[in-house]
This record gives sequence, structure tokens and C-alpha cells, in this order.
Amino acid sequence: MIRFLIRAFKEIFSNLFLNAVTVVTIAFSVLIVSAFLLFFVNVEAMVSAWIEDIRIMAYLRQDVSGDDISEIQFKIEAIEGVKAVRFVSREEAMEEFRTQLKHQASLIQHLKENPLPDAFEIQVSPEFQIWDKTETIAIKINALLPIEDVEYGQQWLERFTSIFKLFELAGYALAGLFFMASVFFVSNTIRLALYSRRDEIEIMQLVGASDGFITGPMYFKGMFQGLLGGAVGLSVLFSAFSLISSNIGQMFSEVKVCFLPVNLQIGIVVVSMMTGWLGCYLSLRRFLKS
Amino acid sequence: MIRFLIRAFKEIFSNLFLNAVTVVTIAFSVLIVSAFLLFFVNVEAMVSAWIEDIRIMAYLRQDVSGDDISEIQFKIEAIEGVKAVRFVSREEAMEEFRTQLKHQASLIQHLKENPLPDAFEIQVSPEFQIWDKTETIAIKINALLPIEDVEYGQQWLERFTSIFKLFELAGYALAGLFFMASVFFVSNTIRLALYSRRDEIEIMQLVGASDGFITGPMYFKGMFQGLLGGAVGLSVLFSAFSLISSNIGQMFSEVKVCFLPVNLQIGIVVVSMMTGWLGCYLSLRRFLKS
Amino acid sequence: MTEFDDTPEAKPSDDAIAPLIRLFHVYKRYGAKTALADISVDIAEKEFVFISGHSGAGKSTLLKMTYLGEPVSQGQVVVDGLNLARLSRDRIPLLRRKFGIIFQDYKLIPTRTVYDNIALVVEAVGTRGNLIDKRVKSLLRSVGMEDRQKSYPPGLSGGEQQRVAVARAMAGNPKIILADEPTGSLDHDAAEMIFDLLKKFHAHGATVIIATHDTELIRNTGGRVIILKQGCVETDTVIPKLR
Amino acid sequence: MTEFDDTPEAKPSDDAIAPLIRLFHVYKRYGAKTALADISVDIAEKEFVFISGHSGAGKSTLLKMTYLGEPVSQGQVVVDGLNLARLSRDRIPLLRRKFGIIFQDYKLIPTRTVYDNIALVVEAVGTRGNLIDKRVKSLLRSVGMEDRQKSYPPGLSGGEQQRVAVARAMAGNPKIILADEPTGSLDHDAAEMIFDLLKKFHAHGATVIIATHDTELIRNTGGRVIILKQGCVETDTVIPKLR
Ligand SMILES: Nc1ncnc2c1ncn2[C@@H]1O[C@H](COP(=O)(O)OP(=O)(O)OP(=O)(O)O)[C@@H](O)[C@H]1O
Ligand SMILES: Nc1ncnc2c1ncn2[C@@H]1O[C@H](COP(=O)(O)OP(=O)(O)OP(=O)(O)O)[C@@H](O)[C@H]1O
Ligand SMILES: [Mg+2]
Ligand SMILES: [Mg+2]
Repeated sequence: MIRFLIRAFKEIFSNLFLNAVTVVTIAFSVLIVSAFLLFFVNVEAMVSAWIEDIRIMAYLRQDVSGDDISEIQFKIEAIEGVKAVRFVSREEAMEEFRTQLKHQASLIQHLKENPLPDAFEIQVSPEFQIWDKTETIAIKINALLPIEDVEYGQQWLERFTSIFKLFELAGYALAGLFFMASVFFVSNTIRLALYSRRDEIEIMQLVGASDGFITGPMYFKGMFQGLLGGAVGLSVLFSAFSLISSNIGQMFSEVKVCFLPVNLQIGIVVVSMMTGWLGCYLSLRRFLKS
Repeated sequence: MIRFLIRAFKEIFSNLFLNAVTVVTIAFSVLIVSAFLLFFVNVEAMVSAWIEDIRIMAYLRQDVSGDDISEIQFKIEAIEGVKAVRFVSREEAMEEFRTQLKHQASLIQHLKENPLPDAFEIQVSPEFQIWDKTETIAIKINALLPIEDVEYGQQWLERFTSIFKLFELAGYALAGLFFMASVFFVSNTIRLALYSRRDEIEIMQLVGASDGFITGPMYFKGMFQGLLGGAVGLSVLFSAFSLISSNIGQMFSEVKVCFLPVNLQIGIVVVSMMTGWLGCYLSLRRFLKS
Repeated sequence: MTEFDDTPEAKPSDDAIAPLIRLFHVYKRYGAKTALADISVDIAEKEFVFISGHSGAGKSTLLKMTYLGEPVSQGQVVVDGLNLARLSRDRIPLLRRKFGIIFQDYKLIPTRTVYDNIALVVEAVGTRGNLIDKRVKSLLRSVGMEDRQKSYPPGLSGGEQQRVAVARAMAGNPKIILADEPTGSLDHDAAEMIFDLLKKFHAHGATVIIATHDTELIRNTGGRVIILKQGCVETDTVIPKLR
Repeated sequence: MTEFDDTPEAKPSDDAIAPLIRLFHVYKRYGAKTALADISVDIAEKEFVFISGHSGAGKSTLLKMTYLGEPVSQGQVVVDGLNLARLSRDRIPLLRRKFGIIFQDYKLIPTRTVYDNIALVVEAVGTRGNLIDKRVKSLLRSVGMEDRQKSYPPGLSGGEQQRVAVARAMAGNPKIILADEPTGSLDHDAAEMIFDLLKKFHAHGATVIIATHDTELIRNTGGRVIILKQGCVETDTVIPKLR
């Protein structure tokens, strides 16, 4: 065991140039994937927070009484995808309207009677904040008898959520591409680095070393490089992030960015180690066979 | 010359595995950078088109006459960053307002007199559509005497443009990172592939081959691989793009995506060739010296 | 005890029939080229055998057949009870450890020191950690290379590399020594030293097979000589010691 | 014309003073190890010189000094009017083309065919395209390897590789042939053939320097012999031809 570790560390220090190159490659790959994830996760979080403001307004008929109101509220709350329902009386609505209007406020200055209807303001769960799902909810609400009309900014929402959906789609596709490419780069670099050592492996086989004896230290090295590269990549990202986000904090006080969740960080390092192993496996399989 | 080409092509076909690996690496790198650019360029274009809808409304005092109006319009048009100015008469405003209101339309049904002011609708040039610049314009307009008030959705615009600015910033940073990483991956892969041939280079030097004789075919190969890899990467991206965008065309009729501009495509291929050359240069410099 | 006669008392009685190495109608083809054709040779335990022949006659190839350096194209090879045709991949190291091989091109690992090149074998055969160092050093001393242990093979002269290769071949205390042109890069004195070493190993019970075109060496030593010609056995005979 | 006497009429009169190769108090150190110490040797044009000595004496290192295989640590080397200390990097190929070198470890490119290994040199010295093929084939014929031109070096026997190395050394029609143990891997017949080839080259006006520990070969041939011992010149003398 001690001899194994000695050999593994000789392995690591024997060709510092190739090993450094491999670690840098891994670090860069991890950086690519995780930087994109960071970017994507933050944009998504921001936009989601923003979309959350979207409400469905359901206007009641003029003749609906107090008891019916709570019954309807109950029914609406039961609809799938509805997160919260708030009753907005016609008086409240008038007040809101008055504050909303600015230059047109003079229009309603002299009104004697309140012509606005009672209404429900309905909040939609995040996973239903896609245009067609929101629409489904709206239709269901509209089907309730005492509801006169439903309003949910169709135009705007449709456009925005479709763009956002596209954005998400493209983001996932890109993340997938980056991940694949990274695995390729890393395993390939390790493979090329080992390629120049196929003679050495052949010689070791000829003098009677078992496959495990030959490859053990190499696998160890591959995984160690994966660990190191992953850690370096994440550290660089974190440093860059800290630097930038403190500046952001000053420039854009409203924007709140956050780093990748710890689970994801651990996942990235683990995948990076596995890729180190994979690179070894791919090349060693070739060399050992031949 | 013919002999040079023969040697260059022998060079290319002599170690198909290593050469294929290199081309795939280049293709992947090009894919990463260009896919991200494609993503970014499209999102940016969409959001920009969207922001373009932003208008500054400048409300006139009640007592401003026709001659003054054209004078003021002239002054506003002279302000830096103003793209277009449209006069909106109080009658037009009333009409617009009426269509905007839906459930509250009853409010203004019985109005005898139009209480709305005349106004200018001001379009801002794209490069001024950042919150602070828009604000500057608004303040300038507000300073004009006959203007009573200026409205430009401060809150919303501030928030949105700051996010967008951040998005752009992060996008550029990522693109830079991806570009650097790609150059590193490509030059490094070529370097590692040549690494296993340092003995060959040494032997050629020992038998009296000049540096140009040795490296000429290798540079040729490096650039050829860059060309090929770049072309493959862009082709794959274009195929994926065509596939996806035709689907998008059906799903999101409003969204218009476009591929990278031809200039950029050519630029990418050229950079990819230069990187191929660079990879050769970096490793050959080492091997030739020693 | 004479060293080059295969005296009966040197063999345990139950092994008397089965030779240590048996090649039975072995062919080796590289594409269209036939390197070995219908070779049948038995080599008993503790024999000391020369294989000779012109350049390209098949000497190195014949040796390769015994340690699976290349697969046999046709025929059977049995080494120490192992039928090589039926040997599973993971038992190949076991086979190889029966051999100590001095390769014609040495096959030292250029990126490891002389010490590590030898320690590798010492370790691979399962020597206890604290004994490795002692063993490596004594091996290097026996070939006169103890002061070069930290050198890398490319920094050694041709003859020095060959001596390291000899030391490595002996590192695993193998049953069989295969020596492919073991003294080709050595001057007379060094060659004698290496040759004495091989004879000492033989005296300790190892089987030694030497491929060489150095007819003088063979004539001076005497013993069994297998002469190959274009991939076939031309003669397989015992010649007397000259001096 | 006797081949191994440096007869005056073989030299142009104006070159009479300047030797083709002059080593002047040359030292070569590898770290603490001194491989060559204070070597002063002149070799005239068209000489045929043996360099001998024990393994590790410095034979290969001495040859390396002449073609800048390694930089000199101290002292001066002049080859055909070029002072190696003042040779700029881009003129090294010019120097190397004066030499045809048979390396002790052959240094064939393993990933190129035998044909390409030789064509490379033929082409590098600037042979016209349509003559390359003819030249390569005639070279291979002269070492008896014409039927192996499509093989790769790892697929050749040791002796075959050595013969290819000899053919390559002659490919550029060099002024000087450096042969480092050129017959070490060859049987007697093949060695004789290669040796005859070297003598033929010499007869055509080349300077030939052979590093070898094969004392028999030297004794059989006779001529100038420089014997090295631990990096110093022990003797530099002309011995008579034996037979
Ligand atoms: N891997 C290979 N591919 C093709 N041919 C080969 C291969 N290995 C050996 N040969 C051929 O088989 C023949 C026998 O080769 P081998 O190496 O056994 O010769 P040898 O007797 O050892 O010669 P030498 O004394 O020169 O080392 C040679 O002609 C050689 O070219
Ligand atoms: N690159 C190097 N680094 C360190 N030491 C070296 C290097 N090259 C040669 N030496 C040492 O210099 C000495 C002379 O080496 P050289 O190769 O000239 O010997 P040689 O006379 O050719 O021996 P042989 O007959 O064994 O080939 C040897 O002791 C060798 O170990
Ligand atoms: Mg051989
Ligand atoms: Mg030497």
C-alpha cells in the first residue's frame, strides 16, 4: 500500500509538464461548465422572480353576494396550479386604480358611483407560469358561473414566457453541449498524455507486471488530477464571482446573484474525478489490449 | 512544392487516430464558442427589440399653442439620444386610453370634456436605452418650459435594463472565457499530439533536415486541421440550429432567431486555423530548441 | 558438475519427460512474411542453449514465442506446464515472471531512473518493501553500474544500457533467462563479465537461452547450439567446449 | 591505392594544413560526470579511423562532438572549416549534411516505412524529385534490404534495422561517415558486407570514422586507431593490416 502510494506520487511528479497540462485542462473544463451554469442559474432565478409577479384577475358579476364569494374562492383555490387567491373588493380596486392613473386621474375625480366589479387576484405556482398552462387555469376559472371575465395579460405573458422557455431550452442544450465537450476534452487530454507512454506500459507488461500494478497508480493519478482540476476550476470561478458580485452589489443594488449550490459543486468535482478516471480507462484499455 | 504537399498529406494520414482526435477537439471548441455566441446574440437581439418599445412620454401644459408645439418638438429632436418624436394630441390619447381600459371603460363613458393633456411620444436610440442615459434624456426634456411632466416607467426600466446590462456583461465575460479555453484546448491537443513525435523531430534534425523542412508539413497540417475542425463545428451548429429553429418557428411564432452573421463565421474559421498554427508553434518551438 | 551437459541428476525424476519449454511445430507469420516455419524444439530445465543464425533468421522471434511477446501463428508452445494457447490474459504476467529477458533493444523505460527500472521488476514479483532497495543495489553492483543508479537510460552509453538490461533480467530471480544478443554492445571485458554472470545464474539452477550471432563466443563456450536459417532449424547439436 | 594510409596525393595541396575535423582540448561534462577530458584529435580528409575503448569510455560522445549531437563543454571543434562554437542555429542542418551517421541505437523513425526513412534524407539534401525513388532503392539494394522497403522499423530484426541505418547514413552522399558500432547486431557475413560498403565509400573519397569495441575487426583491417580510456585518448596510432 505504501509502495503503491509511492508509485502513484512518482507517477504524478514524473512528468510535471504533462500533468500540469492535464490539470489545467480539467480546471478549464470545469470552469466552462460551471461558469455557464452559474450564469444560467442566476438569470433564470432573476427572471423567475420577475415572472412570479404575474397574476390572473377574475372579475365577478355585479350580483354575487358575500357567501358565494367565499365559495368561489374555495373553488378557485382547488384548481391545479393556483398558488394563492386574494379577494379584491370594488373599493380596493378603485383605490388601486386611482393611484395607478397619474395624468389621467382627473378622469375619475368627479365619479359618484363606483363602476368597478369585485375581483379575485390569483397567483399561479411557478411551474404553471408558462403561457399555455396559465391559460388553462384562466379558462377553468372562467368556467365558474359567477365569474364574468378573466384577465391575465395574455399578449405580454405569451410573448415573454415563450421567449423565456426558449431561453431555458437553449440553456439546457448549451449546458449539455458544454458538459459533453468537457468530458471529451478531459478524457482526451489524459489519453494523449498517456499515449506517449504506451511503450512504457508495454515494457512493464513484458517484465511481468500485472495490469493492476501498472494501471493502479495511473487511475489514482487520473482521479487525483480530476479532483485537483475540479477544485481549481471552482476556486477560480468563485474568486471571479466574488470579485464581480461585490461590484454588482454596488452598481445594481436591486440584483441579487448567488453562487452555485454546494450540492452542485460537489457534483462537479465528482464528475471531474470520474472523467479523470474515464480518460485513463479509455487509453489504458487500448494500450493493454495491444 | 509537390513533394511538400506529399509530405504534408502523409503527415495528415500517418496517424489518423491522433489527427482525428485533434479535428474533433477543434470542432468541439468551435462549437462551444459559436453555440454560445449564437445563444447570446439571439437573446440579445430579442431583448433589444423588446426594449425598443420603451418610450418617454412628455406631457404638455394645457396652454401651449400649435406653433410652440412644433418648436418644442424640434428642441426635443435635437437632444442627444432621441431617435424619433411623435406628437400625440389629447384626442388620440383619449382614444388610446379607451381601448386600453377594459373593465374600467365604464368609468369614462359619460365624460363630456377631455381632461387629458397633449403629449410627445419620444423614442430613444438603442444605445441610450440604459436606465441612467434614458433618465438624462428625460431630465433634459423636463427642463423645457412648456413641458409639464415626463413619464418613462422609471422603476420598470431601471430594473430591467440593469438586469440586461448584467446579462450582457456576464455574456461577454463567458464568451471571453470560452474563447480562451478553446484556444487552450486546441493548441494543447495539437501540442500533446506532437509531443509523442519529439523523437522523430530530433532524428530528422540529426540527419540534417532544416527546421522548415521538418515543420512545414506540420504547420500545414495544423492549419488544415483548424480549417476542417472549424468547418465541422460550424456545420454541426448550423444543422442543430436549423433543426431547432424550424421547431421554434412552429412553437413560438413570435420569436425570430437567426444564425451567426457570415463575417463572424469566417472569423471563427480563421481563428480556428490560427489556433491550429499556434498549437504547432508552441510545441515545435520547444522541441526544436532542445 | 559440468555446466552445459544436461545431466540427468539435475532434473527431478517426475519432470524427466516434460521439458521446461516445448515448441511443437510452431509457425510465425507476419503478413506474407514467414519468420518461423515448423519449429519443434524442446528445452529441458537447467539447460544452457545458444540460438544462432544470420540476421533475420528468426532468433528473436523464436524467443518471443516462449513469453508471448507475439502470438504463435500455428503450433503449440508449452512453458513450465502452461499451454500458451490456452493461457488467459490475466495470467500472462505469471508466465512472464518465469522469464528474465534481456531484449535486443534493451527496452529500458527512458523516463525512469536506472534504479526505478530495476526496482519495478523487483517490486512486481512481490518482494517485501524493505528488501527492495537492497536487492536493486546488489543487482546493479553485479553488472558494475552501482554508481549510475540515478541516471536515466538515455544518459547511458550503449554498453551501460545493456548492462542495466542484464541486471533487470535477473531482478525477478527467474527460472528462465532469455538473452537476445546480450553482449552485442559490449567490449571484450564487459562481455566476459556479463557472460560469467549468466553462467553463475545457470549454476544456481536457471535455464539460460542465448540468442547470438557471435560464433566465437559459442565456440569458446560450447554446449547445445540451435542454428536457425530463414525461420527453420538448420542444426540442433551439442558442440564441445574449445578451451 | 592503399586505402588506409593517408597518402599525400589524396589531398588537395591547399587543404594540406587544415584537417577536416579538428578537436582541440575538448571536454564534455554531463553534470558531475566527465565523459571526455582534454581530447585533441585531428582527422584529415579521406582518412579511415577507428575509435575504440571500453564501454562508457566516450566513443559515442566523441562522435557527438563533431556533429553537435551535444554541445562541447570546453574546447574547440572545427569541422570542414566550420567552427562549431560559432555556428548559428539555422546553419546546423548544413553541418549535419556533411555527415552520414550510423547511430549506435539506429535512430530510425518508427512510424515511417523503411523507404520513407531513407527518402527523408535523400529529399532533405535537395535531390530532384524524380531521382529520389531511384536513389532510395539503390541504397536499399546495397544493404540487402530492397524487399523490406514497406516495413516499419519495429517490424525488422535488430540486424535489419542496423542495415537500414547504414543505408540512411549513405543517403546524403556525405563527406564524412560516422559509424557507431555499425556491425554490433550483425552476423559475420552481414558485418562483412557492411564493412565492405564503408570501405567502398572511403575509396570514393569519404572520410570514415568507426567507433567500435570489436578489436578483432580493427586488427583484421588495420589503420589508424584512437583508443579512449575514461574520456581520455590512451593511444592514437596506426596499426598494420593483419592479413
Ligand atoms: N513485427 C514484425 N513484423 C514483420 N516482420 C517481422 C516482425 N518482427 C520480425 N519480423 C521479421 O521476421 C524475421 C525474423 O526476425 P527476428 O527478429 O527473429 O530475426 P533475428 O534472427 O533476431 O535477427 P537479428 O540477428 O538481426 O536480430 C525478420 O526478417 C524480420 O524482418
Ligand atoms: N546524456 C548523458 N548524460 C549523462 N551521462 C552521459 C550522457 N551520455 C553519455 N554519458 C556518459 O558518458 C560516458 C561516455 O558515454 P559514451 O556513450 O560516449 O560511451 P561509449 O564509449 O560510446 O560506450 P559504449 O561502447 O557502451 O557505447 C558514459 O559513462 C555515459 O554514461
Ligand atoms: Mg534479433
Ligand atoms: Mg557508444
